Amino acid sequence: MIEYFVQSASSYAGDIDNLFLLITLIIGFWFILTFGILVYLIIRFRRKDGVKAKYIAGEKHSETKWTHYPHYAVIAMDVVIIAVNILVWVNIKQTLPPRDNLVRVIGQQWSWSFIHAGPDGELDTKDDVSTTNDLHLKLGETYHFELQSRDVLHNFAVPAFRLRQDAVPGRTISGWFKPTKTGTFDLQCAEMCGYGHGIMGAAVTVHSAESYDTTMAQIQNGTYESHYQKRMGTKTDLPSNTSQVDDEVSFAVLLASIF
Amino acid sequence: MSMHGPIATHRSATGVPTGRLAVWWLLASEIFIFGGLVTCFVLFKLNGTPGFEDASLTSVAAGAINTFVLLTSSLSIVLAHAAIEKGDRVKSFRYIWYTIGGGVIFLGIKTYEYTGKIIHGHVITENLFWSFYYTMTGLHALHVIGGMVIMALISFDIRKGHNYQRVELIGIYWHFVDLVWIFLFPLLYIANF
Amino acid sequence: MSQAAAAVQSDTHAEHHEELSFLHKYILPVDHKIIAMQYIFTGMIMAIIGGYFAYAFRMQLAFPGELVPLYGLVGPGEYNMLVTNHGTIMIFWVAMPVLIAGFGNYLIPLMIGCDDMVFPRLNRLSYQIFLVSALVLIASFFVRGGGFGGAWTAYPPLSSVAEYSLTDWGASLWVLAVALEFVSFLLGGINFITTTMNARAPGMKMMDIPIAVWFIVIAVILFMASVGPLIAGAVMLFMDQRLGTSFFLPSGGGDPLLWQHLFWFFGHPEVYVVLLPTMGIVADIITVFSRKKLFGYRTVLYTAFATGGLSFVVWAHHQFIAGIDPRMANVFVVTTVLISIPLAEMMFSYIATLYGGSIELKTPMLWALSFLAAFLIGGVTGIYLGASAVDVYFHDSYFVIAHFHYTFFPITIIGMFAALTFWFPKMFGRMMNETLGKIHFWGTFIPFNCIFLPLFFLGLAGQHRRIYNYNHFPDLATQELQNIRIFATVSLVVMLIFQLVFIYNFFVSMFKGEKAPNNPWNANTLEWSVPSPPPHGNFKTLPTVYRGAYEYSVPGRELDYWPQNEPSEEN
Amino acid sequence: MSDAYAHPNYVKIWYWLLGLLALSVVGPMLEIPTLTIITAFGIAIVKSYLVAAYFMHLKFEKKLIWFLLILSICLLGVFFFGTAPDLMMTDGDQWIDCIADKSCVEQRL
Repeated sequence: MIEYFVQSASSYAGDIDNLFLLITLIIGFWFILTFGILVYLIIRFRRKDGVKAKYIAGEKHSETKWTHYPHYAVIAMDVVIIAVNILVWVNIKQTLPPRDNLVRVIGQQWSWSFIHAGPDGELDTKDDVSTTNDLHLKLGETYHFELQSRDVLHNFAVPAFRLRQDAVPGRTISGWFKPTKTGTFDLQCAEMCGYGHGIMGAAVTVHSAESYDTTMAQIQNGTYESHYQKRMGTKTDLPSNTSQVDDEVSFAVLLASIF
Repeated sequence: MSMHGPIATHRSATGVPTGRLAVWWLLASEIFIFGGLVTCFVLFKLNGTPGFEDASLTSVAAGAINTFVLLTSSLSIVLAHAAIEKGDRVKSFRYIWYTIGGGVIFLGIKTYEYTGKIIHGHVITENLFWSFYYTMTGLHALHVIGGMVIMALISFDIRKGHNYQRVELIGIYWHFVDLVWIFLFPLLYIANF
Repeated sequence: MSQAAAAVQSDTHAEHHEELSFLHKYILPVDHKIIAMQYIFTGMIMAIIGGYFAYAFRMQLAFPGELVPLYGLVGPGEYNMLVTNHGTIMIFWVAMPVLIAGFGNYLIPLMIGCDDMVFPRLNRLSYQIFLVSALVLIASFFVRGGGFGGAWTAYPPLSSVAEYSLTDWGASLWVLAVALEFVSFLLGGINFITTTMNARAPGMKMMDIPIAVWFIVIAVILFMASVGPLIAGAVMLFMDQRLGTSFFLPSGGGDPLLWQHLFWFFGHPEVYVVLLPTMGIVADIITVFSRKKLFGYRTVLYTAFATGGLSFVVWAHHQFIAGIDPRMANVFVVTTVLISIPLAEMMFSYIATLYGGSIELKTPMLWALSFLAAFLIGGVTGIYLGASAVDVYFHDSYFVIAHFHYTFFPITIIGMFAALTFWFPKMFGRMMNETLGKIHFWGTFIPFNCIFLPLFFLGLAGQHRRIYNYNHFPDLATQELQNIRIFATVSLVVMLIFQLVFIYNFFVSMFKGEKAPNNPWNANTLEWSVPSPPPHGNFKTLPTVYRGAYEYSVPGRELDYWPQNEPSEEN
Repeated sequence: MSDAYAHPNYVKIWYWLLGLLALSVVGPMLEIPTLTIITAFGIAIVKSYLVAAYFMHLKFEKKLIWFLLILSICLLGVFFFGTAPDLMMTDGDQWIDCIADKSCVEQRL
């Protein structure tokens, strides 16, 4: 269901989407059931002259079973959700699989800096490649990230990767992801970080191996053209003002856009 | 005792008089305020945050004397309560003022301590230990001052012969202030491990 | 107690004191009903401010960069200030004063059958502190640098360092206002609890207390038990801002996460603090309008206890990805998902109450039922966010916004309208206009869904919160998503316009409405046994209670209601 | 509103408290860390029990009040253990002061 709105471009995006779907099925069932009963009862027991309401205290077992049995079913489904959720969570946040590559992500008011580990796969060595607002990744490699913040809280969020992690000043937070689709995706700061929070974006580009190497070479010899700038350049005049928004947006179109 | 205020005030479905029940609830919420601060302090201390070794710079003697002063003032306010229950207004009035005197001595020693620390450069921003030191003792001192003011008001009230039960209420509050100090004393003065 | 107050109140209750001057009756009242009105009206004025803020920033989102009619240009800093203070106002200055302080003050003494709160002057003081806190908050919008813009959660270091937030005094006044507000509700809360514990009418056993009173008291207890650490935290934050300490600054050895824990240790119980009063009010309304005994009074009560207890061990689900220990997250997932159990049981009991009833869809009943329906959506979508792995995707996205507006809007706005329309005859002695009431209901409820249902889909599309203009994020700047934003904004404007109907109805009915009898809805609880509006001192003779609050349609009785204070006939 | 309970001998309690105070001051002088903790906090707990039970008359109070106070302290315990895993993990060494660091100030709008 999430893929319909956002591409899934990392190895664990599917897990999260499936968990989302599972929960949707479970709570959808409960929601429709409960809502249906609510509406049914309201219609069925509307006031009629001469019909007196029943006197039910809801204290006897024969009465309480109507709320208790569904309630046990809720518990059972809760257990399912918890179990599946913990499996997914342990996989994506709690354990770090062996890494192929490393990147340091630094948030500051209001831009992102990325330090790519370079060919040796270690940070703080001579072959590190630093960029601003442009993260370059190689397809299919398991990345570890070291997340830091220079000032306030930021949040390193890439919706296409289903990745979100707060950057907390004073500590380095590690995590991992594995891009599975080439292309350029939005990187957001998803934690309130002050005046410029609304512009604190960056571009994540997932390359095939050759294209990655060319880009890295370009960055190092100075001929690189920022992907983020390019992306922003083409988008600056999208529905930024009302004149661009179709004046005749019909109600049907609006509804259609929702579903 | 004369009946004023709404009838509601004089009901007691729990068996605990309303005033006392309210004071206990107030203290329960105070436990959370001081408890929150103490919890944060302990968390930082156990974490080995730099600066907490400065606990050795606080004067154990001053802290101990202050503990003594507060314990003694607690005794005098509870004696004031015992006296007023026997109807001895004069004695109770005197004991309340002993307690206020204890509060004054406490604040005096506190001021002396603060001055000494600030002269030696241990201001509130020096490190986290001193931030906690001034915040916790400062908040405590505010409670002491508040208690003293209320006590003075009550003392004149009972000399005129009404609201005797309030001696017990302010007493319970004062003991709580004492209790907080009993915990602040080892935290800030003794436990410099 | 001062001589004046003593003189006024020491005489017997049969004689009332109509000679109170305007000043003492309305400006410095000790009467719980007048204080309740003060809270409710202050809350409603703040709701208008909060709604106006919502209008301004929604307009900016729908038409970025355009002048907002009646507001002006919304820049990034202003946008932050608007969302921050919208959240703060709606929770602390609307939900809390109206639902807890307002209706708590009004209902507790009337429903438990006593003449006033146990500490009337403490009650007045807590309102005055509350008023000061509201004024301090409003003042914070006008200081240099503007109002605080660091989100209502005020995470440091953004909130604690002026160089980061760029709102030096705005942030400090915000913290001050919130702290004052907490103190006010602490004092008020002590009053509520002791009143209910000690001042119940003779014969009123624990299980005869109306659910509304029970739930307000449980909410207040939750508030008192959770707010202490945050008051300590607010002191620390204020010192960080003004004295330069570093409780929350890593450079000085502090920790920003500490504030998050302090805040959410309060912040999560706070959700139930505002939820429970509405739940209680709704219980009273649905029993009256379906002429049914509440299904499983004890069960409902115990589920509230369970919810309250559990609410203290779930707070870190707001911080799953905030850099906390991932292993702790598992513990909090379990507790968070478990909290659905008592709430589901409570919901089932409410719905079961309708079974076999004789449902009359008067305006208060419509509000109460719509609360159940809307809160159901809010409740079930909470499961997504309680599951940590899904929260990785949804944290700080519009899904969260949609979820908590589906809880807070029903709680605050729908709950407020339900209670106001239900007790309006008692408060002002006149009936509200039913037709206008229903127009207002549908004009609020339908646009409400149109505002917030689309936001779930924006959240699914990965749209994050608190962004003044999505054009900076190419994936989010598509025309389809923009259409959704415009749709939500237009719905909001429609909803706001329909509130004029309510304001008109409210004030016209207050002065020109049909005179209300003592018990217009044929309800059981004690407040309906006194004249509308109740006189100072409430009861001519203080009542004695003979039975529970929900004895509707008792077999063998001619009337389908049985007031709590009516002696049984067989004696 | 006089409650019918006998007043305990307050002065005797006070002697006990002073004795414990002396112990808690002397204890740390032996410079054994474990003993310091025991004397400092163990005695604080005993002292607070004495004050609460006798001076505050908790011993003669309804069980309700005990319940209230113990519940408060338990909730603080919950807060402590929920928060401890996070605050105990602080690094603190990756911190760069942005206000001092000119390069990121320039980045601002």
